[in-house]
Amino acid sequence: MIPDLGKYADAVLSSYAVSIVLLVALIAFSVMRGRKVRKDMEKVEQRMSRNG
Amino acid sequence: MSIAAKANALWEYANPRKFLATSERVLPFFWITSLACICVGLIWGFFFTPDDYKQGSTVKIIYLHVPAALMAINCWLMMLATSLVWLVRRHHVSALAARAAAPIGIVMTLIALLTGAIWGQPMWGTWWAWDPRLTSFLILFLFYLGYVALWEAIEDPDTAADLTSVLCLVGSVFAILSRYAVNFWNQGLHQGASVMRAAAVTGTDTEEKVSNIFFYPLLVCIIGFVLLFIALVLYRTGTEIRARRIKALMARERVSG
Amino acid sequence: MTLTVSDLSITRGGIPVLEGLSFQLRPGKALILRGPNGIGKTTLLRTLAGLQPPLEGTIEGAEDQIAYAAHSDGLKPTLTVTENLTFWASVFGTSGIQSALDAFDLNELADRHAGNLSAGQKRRLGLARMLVTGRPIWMLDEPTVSLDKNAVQMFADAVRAHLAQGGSALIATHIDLGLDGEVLDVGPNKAKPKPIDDFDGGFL
Amino acid sequence: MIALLLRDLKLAFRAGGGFGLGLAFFLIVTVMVPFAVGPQSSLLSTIAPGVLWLGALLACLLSLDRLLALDWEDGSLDLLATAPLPLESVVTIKALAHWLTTGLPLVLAAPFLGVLLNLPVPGFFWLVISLLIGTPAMSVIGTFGAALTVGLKRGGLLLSLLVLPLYVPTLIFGAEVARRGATEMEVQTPLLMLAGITAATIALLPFASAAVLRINLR
Repeated sequence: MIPDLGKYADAVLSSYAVSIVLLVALIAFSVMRGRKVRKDMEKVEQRMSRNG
Repeated sequence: MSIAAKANALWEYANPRKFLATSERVLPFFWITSLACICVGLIWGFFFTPDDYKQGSTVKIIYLHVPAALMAINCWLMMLATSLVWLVRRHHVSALAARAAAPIGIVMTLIALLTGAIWGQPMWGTWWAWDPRLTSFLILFLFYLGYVALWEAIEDPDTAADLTSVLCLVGSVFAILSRYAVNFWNQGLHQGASVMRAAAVTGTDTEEKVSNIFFYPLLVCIIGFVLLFIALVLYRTGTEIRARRIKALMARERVSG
Repeated sequence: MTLTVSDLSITRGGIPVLEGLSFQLRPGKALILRGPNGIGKTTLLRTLAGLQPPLEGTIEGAEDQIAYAAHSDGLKPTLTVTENLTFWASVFGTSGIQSALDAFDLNELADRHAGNLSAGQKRRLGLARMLVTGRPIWMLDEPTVSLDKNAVQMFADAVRAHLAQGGSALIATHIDLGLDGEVLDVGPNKAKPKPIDDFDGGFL
Repeated sequence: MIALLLRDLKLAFRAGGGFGLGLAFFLIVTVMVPFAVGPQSSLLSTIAPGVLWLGALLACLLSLDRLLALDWEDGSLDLLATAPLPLESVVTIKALAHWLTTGLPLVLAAPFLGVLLNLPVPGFFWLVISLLIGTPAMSVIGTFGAALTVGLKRGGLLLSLLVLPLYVPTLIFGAEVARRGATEMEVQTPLLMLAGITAATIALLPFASAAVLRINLR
């Protein structure tokens, strides 16, 4: 499955792991904050329209 | 449509409501194509390219390192452009886009630095060398940190947008100065940015080329990173717009209540 | 020089606070701003002084006419009374601080450090600072805070003297100073929020 | 304009003005270095130009948060901003006063501290020259940073974070001049670059500082 990376396997695999973890973390963080802010905005908007 | 009319139509997206509606529509496309490109590019590069005769299998790191480095710089350029638009035309979406982009730039810079260090260990025999290119990225990283910290520190959103925009302009000039200073200070180990050079693409430059076999998957990865960057900026700008709206609504509630 | 404000709207932190404000301030008159805390009196003074741009409306006759004093008095405690005044006089390109020293009865204190003055004396020095700028329109933000009854009286006298010489003053304060002029209650000019489904309005 | 300069100098020299603090910091940092790296004189003389440059830079940084904050707190800046004096001149004068009270004393003290660190004899001249040319840029850049953070309550740390990356080119070229001078190498190129950066920042950065200050005064 994994191609023979020779003596540099550690370097290659760890750089892929680090990069993918960072990218996934960035996306996950963005989406989580996005969802939360979207929900908060709807809440505030509803409260505002109820109170005039 | 004439060019002027097209340009006018472009400014329409500075309307937050229109921006949100449009970005909502196009975002799925960007998410899917970007992830597809990155997956294809990385799998192609990882599984189906040979090892370099000099660098061995570490050559596979360029599929992450080069796109991340490109985006790290282009992200700053985008922030510079949107900061200018904010200072000149006062479109809030523009300032918020710059704010949304900065953390992406931080992550891209970090990926470029980390993969560079991991690659440098077997190649140069050291994790870190004060090579001009590496040093410049480290300085760029510091600029990003300062920029984000300034956004976080200021409460009034318009003041924050103004001050960070000026900082982005001044910072750009000093970043370029630092690049020259660092080049002068240490001539460096890093190979030139050979990827985008025409000679590398046509394969005539045998000295420092990234040959075609590595170039095509790399190109796919770069396209994927660009698309991912666009998707993230659109999505995060939307988040910033909503956060800004919450702030405005709350402030208004306080004033009227 | 008459200060004319017409249909002025101002913002604080991006939120409109006062709207449709119109008034005139003639030489020799005082205008007292009154209104609850947080209504935007300070913002109004800063806008008139040119420190921040108005949202809408026009301000005429303000250019280079205004001396603005915020809550704090802008004095350096390690400089003497004379040094403090001489500095502001030369920044504003006026000559002679003697008349200011005379007007506010500061001659005896001239060589004292500003840090050693009592609160009332400091306030007088702060007003003397307004005088040496040579600007006719004084804008004072809560000038009587931390003053006792006597000092308030002295302050009112000082402003009255300024008005008598053809100057004018715009004062945000809660207490009655017995000055010749009008009272502007800024409460009714409070901005009404725009309808909340107006998305862009929320951004202004 | 001269009045503002004289007032700032007076304020700095009177009690509590903070004059000499930067100088004392410079001295202490320099004295601490041998404790950290060891007393070998050959090592010390190699790193002396860089250490002295870094010490001067940090001493400069230390006094930046007082540069505009005091005038901001007591409302002097409000009145200055409405004065006939353009704000660009105000920030330039402020930077000049900072340089005269912090930068210049550092330049004059550097040779004495160079003795402590075994700086090679030919290095003294170029150390003083490079600091003399480089410190004005540090004051001007620092004024920009101070103007950016003037309204903030916890501005001190942020100020360092913002200003230090902007100091990089000056530090690189300045320390390079001092280092090359110490080893009797050609210094012309970095010296010209250093002078160029200083000239350009003095000419252009006050406009940015004034713009930023205006935004903060709003």
